[in-house]
Amino acid sequence: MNAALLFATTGSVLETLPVTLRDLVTGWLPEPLRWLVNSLVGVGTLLAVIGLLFAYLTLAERKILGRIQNRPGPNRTPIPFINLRFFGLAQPFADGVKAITKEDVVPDGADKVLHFLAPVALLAFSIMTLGVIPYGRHLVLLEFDAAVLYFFAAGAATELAVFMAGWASRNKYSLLAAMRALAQLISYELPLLLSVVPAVMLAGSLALPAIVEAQGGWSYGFLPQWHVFTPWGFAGFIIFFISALAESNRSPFDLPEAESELIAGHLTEYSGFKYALFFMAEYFGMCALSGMGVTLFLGGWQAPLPFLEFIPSYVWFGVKLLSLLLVFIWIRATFPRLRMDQLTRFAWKFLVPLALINLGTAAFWSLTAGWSGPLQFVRWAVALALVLVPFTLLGRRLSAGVAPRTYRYAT
Amino acid sequence: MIPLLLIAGLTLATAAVALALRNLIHSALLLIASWAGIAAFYLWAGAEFVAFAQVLVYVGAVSMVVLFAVLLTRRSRDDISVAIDSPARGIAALLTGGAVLGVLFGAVISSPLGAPAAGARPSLSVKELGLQLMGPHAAALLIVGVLLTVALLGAVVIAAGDRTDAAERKPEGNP
Amino acid sequence: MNPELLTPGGANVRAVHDAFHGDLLEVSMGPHHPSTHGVFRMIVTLDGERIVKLKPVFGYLHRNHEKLGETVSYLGSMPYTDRLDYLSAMTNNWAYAIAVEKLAGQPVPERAEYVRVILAELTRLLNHTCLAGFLMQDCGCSGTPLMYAFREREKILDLFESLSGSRMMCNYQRFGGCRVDPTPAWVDATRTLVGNYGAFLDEFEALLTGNEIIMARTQGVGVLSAALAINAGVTGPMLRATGVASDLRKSDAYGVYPRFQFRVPLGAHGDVYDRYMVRVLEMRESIRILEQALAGLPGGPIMDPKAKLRGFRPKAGEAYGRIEGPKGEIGFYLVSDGGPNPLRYRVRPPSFINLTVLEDMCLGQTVADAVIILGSVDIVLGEVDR
Amino acid sequence: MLGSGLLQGLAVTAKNFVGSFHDPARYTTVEYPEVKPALPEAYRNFPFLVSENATDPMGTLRCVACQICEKECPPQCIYIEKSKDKKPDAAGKPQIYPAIFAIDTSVCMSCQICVEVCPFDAIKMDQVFEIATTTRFEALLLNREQLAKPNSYYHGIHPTEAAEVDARLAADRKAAEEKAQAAAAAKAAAAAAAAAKAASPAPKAPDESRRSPQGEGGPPTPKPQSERGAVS
Amino acid sequence: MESIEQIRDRLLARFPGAQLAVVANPGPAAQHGLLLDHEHAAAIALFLRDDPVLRLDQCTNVTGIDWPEKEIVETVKSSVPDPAGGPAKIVETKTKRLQPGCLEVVYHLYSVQHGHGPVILRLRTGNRTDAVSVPSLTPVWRACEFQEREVFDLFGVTFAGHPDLRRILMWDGFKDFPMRKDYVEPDDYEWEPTPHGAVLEKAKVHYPAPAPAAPAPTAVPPPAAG
Repeated sequence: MNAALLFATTGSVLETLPVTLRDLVTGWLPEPLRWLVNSLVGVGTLLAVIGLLFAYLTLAERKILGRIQNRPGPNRTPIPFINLRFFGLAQPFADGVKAITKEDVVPDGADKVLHFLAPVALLAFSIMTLGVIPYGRHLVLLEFDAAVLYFFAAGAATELAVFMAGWASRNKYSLLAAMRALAQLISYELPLLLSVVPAVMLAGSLALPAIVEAQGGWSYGFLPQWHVFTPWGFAGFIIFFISALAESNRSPFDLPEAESELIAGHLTEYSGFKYALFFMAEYFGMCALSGMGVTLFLGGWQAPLPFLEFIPSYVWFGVKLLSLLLVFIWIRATFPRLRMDQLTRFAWKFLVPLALINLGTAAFWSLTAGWSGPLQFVRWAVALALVLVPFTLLGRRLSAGVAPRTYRYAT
Repeated sequence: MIPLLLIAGLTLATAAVALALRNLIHSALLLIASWAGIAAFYLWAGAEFVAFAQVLVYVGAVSMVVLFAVLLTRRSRDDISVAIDSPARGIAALLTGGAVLGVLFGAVISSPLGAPAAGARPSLSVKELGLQLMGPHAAALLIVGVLLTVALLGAVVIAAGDRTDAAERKPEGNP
Repeated sequence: MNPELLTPGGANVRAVHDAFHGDLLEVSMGPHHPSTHGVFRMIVTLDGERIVKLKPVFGYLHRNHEKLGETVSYLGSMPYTDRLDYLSAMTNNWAYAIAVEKLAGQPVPERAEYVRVILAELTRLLNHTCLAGFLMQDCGCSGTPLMYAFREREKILDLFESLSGSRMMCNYQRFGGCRVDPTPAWVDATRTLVGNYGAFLDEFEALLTGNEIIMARTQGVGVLSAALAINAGVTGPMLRATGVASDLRKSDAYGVYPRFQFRVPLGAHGDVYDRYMVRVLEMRESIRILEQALAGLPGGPIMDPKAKLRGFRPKAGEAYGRIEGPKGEIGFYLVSDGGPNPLRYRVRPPSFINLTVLEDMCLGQTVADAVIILGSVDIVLGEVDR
Repeated sequence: MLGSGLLQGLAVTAKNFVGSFHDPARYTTVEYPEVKPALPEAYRNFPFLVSENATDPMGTLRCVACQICEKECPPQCIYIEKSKDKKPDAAGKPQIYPAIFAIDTSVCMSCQICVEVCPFDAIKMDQVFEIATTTRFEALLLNREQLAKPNSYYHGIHPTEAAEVDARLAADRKAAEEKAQAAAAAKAAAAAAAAAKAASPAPKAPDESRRSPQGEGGPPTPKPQSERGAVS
Repeated sequence: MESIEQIRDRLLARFPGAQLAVVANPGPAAQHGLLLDHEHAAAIALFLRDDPVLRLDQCTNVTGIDWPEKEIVETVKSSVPDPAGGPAKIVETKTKRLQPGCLEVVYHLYSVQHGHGPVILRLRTGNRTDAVSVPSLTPVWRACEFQEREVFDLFGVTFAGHPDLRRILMWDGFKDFPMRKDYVEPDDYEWEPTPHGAVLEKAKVHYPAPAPAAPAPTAVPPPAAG
């Protein structure tokens, strides 16, 4: 008995620790001022945590990429004054100093205002998207009723910033690359939104904390009721993940910055801190999208097993977020790049139809929620069929002329 | 009250400057800023869903259409005639502008706004909004849906038009 | 023979011009472009994404290797041949040695012939592994296949270093044999390397060959027809990828190749994927040759005792000697007037001549494809510009 | 099924990622400044002149300034000036030595042809690869003093090769001595015969003397091949 | 594969007007060449490529060779009867003959289909100064396109009928032909610490007076940039 009690007590103390800390700090303030300071503290900690995550994400990316390629990755940067060198943990700060001190070259033909505004706007919009994700049971900065719509509204505005960057550099390559980036972002926004709709439909609300609540509980005692463990949820998660890869210009879709073709895409004319801002915005976007993926499909801050409830919810959210980010890096290390026309064809002819069909599957799933006993298997079978059959058909049509070949030999 | 004036002032300012600028891209971007101003209005009024929808639709997508249109149709800088070439045209412009202003002003005055409702704003959650849309306003929603699909299909057909000559543009398979 | 094929760019250049409309964008890729394998430049004319015209520009690494050959003795040219195709020094040395031996009628002992075959096949493994790495790097993999390829390449270079003294600039072959006799320890090290090279190839193919993105990016891209390939003097894996069974190890049967059983893989479509696959299958055949050669390595002298090192003056005459290098037929045409220096010292560079059809393969493709097609031709600028 | 190739690829990279922590074959980086790479014995970088012992390098240089390496060197980076006087070499015979022996290491491509063509094993390939310098000409031009290294150093870097060279030199020296003794014995026999003949009338003395000095001259020093290997 | 003589006879039969000559190769490689005249070169090449027996469909190598004027001294031994009835005296008369130089283009042809070769074609220009044109074989084998441009670039042989005759290795503004025997390279001498051999003369030109004939290896850097 006391074990459960122990779980409950320690769990709850840790659980509400951040909130109690904050109230401790701002408790003595008058009412309106406390609201302001509370939100400022919230924003401050969020930026600090996500900033550190960005810093060590760049290091993690280079070290994991290195380890996959049988080399150590950066391990030479010493901690400044005590020049103790272990695993290159000071590397992000060295990169930061380098980015700040590097000369910021602005081409004279460039449109100064837009050239400066582009990275700032991009970073502003991607930080805005972070505000609405529920990091823990009590850790939600903005409680909007239409939080999902807010998230994608801020996300959609990043295209504007990419266009500004491409246009303001007045360079043939960056304009061409900006056009490509826009085409890619727009064509992958549709499957991204469509893959989110089933999760909202099943959870019955656009508010993210409500969606996480809907994924609580465990069926048969151990299987968590996350959306990803349902046929439509798994398909939706895969489509969401692939579109998130494309939205944040990551590996198989990093066409705009394809070094082998258009040098550095719309970033060609940026250097110094503005270049670092672009990277920061890309990583923030990546964190935001994977945070959204975790919230919608992987059960947000829900614990995977009942007896693990005592570990605080924000830890679970952190673990899931990090594992998703590692998959981002893992994919970057393995896959080559798609060509421009293949990329858009993949979006319009494969992801969008699958996402639409997935809507149907989710509708069927929610209507048949009442079935029980043997009907459960029928329900699962039909749902699985609704997911797999279109996948194989569309997959076969997509890779029509492409297949491994056998070769003949001349003796 | 002050935030209302502030947002109104900003939106009008950006829209006015957008008209005055010679650089098309700058004016397009300022136009987009004014749309964001309108979204700020909705937010101030407490209608979050509409505000986010406005940002998503206008600042996200329509802005792209405007910018692409500006880019693709730009022939050369000097063909935008700015000066009024004849006095008659100038007077005609003033007249139409005045008429439109009058109509707008009349509508604003006659609308039963009354004193700003100091009472509780109607707490409108997304769920009720959905029910309303699917309930009494379902017909309007479906009509708009059909309209959009027709527009989309039209765009595809026109784009397909380009694709046919692109097909024959592709060389007959190099040897 | 369709005469249209023969004019450079052929009919399809004109057809492409007429149908296209809109203003063309001329892009100069190189010589400092990150994906042109060295100082090579292509002036590409684009209509939107499609390539309308592609003119290669050479000469950025031109050192007039052949004039140098005329001012230095026959032996003095040997270290310079390492610097032609600096990825495969051993086969360059062998091609030069075979040409001079044909010029002077110099016999070569058994053991030297076997060692030469072993080193040539090791070079083929090394070159094709590097090519696969570079090609995937052009496709966009961020360095992973390239690093695996270079990890294996280093093992082979260590063998070359412990034999000839230098990883890439081996200067190992002499007229009438080889400079250093491989020790039994070296032969064992080679045997272990060849033993587990197959495992590396399996892992490499598991990563790349079935990968849908690579198949989508390379299949049907940069198609080259057999007739145009033969007529344009294309040799090596690029020619075999179009289905033409032409391998000098079989047709010329030089050295001791007739004693080994090995097959010659042939492609069917002549596109970038076939060129990649033909090279991978060739690596597996090279492993078979290496196993047989290591097993049958005879004793005896490594160098013909009567071979003269200095004061080597072949009688007046000329000779054209060629071998199947990793990139194609590498040959040396030597004209001697009896003096210590050759009157004319000509290198037949395979990657330079394989570039003749680069424009034909790239027409109608996109810029991203042009990068991959150039990568699949496998050029090394030291040999292209000489 | 679409995507199976991609998953296979992911499996390979995962295997390499995990492998790089425990399998040495999948972690090949040598962290250079701290860990020096193990050089194979045959490794060659720039040449150096072999001197018999470390105490008096200039005195016991094996090089006899025959300038064969200068002619045969493809990039012509060796510069030799003969000495006017002679000094005794290891076998005690007076030999010319190089007054100036400079190698321009900015031109040398370490192809070791000079080692191959040197009939006296006087020049061998070194294994020092950390040779960065601050100036373009002076520091890269190694003169005689900088090039000379003792035979013991040579045994250090190329043990088997050095052993063969020493064995061959020792054999040559022994053969030279035997020939010298044979020549001395022949000379002694000839002198005895001459003495015997002196007792009787000595008409034939002059032609014998002409032949004998050649004999006395000891083993003919290997004439530097005159033909120019490399017509410049 | 037929010997070079058989090929020549078949060609003479096929093209009666052509002047063909077998150029013997004294070396042990015994790869003899066939000298073609300019008028029939293209036709003969097309025939060699399309003839079912030979089928030389791959031109692997195109090389230029520069034969400068050579003074040939022929010593003719003739026996002159001694007017005084004594034994006939052998008299060596040396006749100096100036063999005119020419630029020669050598084509190595192989057959991929039959696997045999090489058949070597040789085309010679009139002389080394003005008549330096040779018919181009690019219309017959596309392989010659780049290689003929290289021979034009390095030797100065203009190929009549070549679709795109430009310099390929040197930059377009380059005037001379580097591979000719009488080519004088530009005087871009860069100071060398140990000039000897050919470089020594250049060093003397650039550092005439103060520096000693061969600056001592440990000499101080040059007074003025060379």
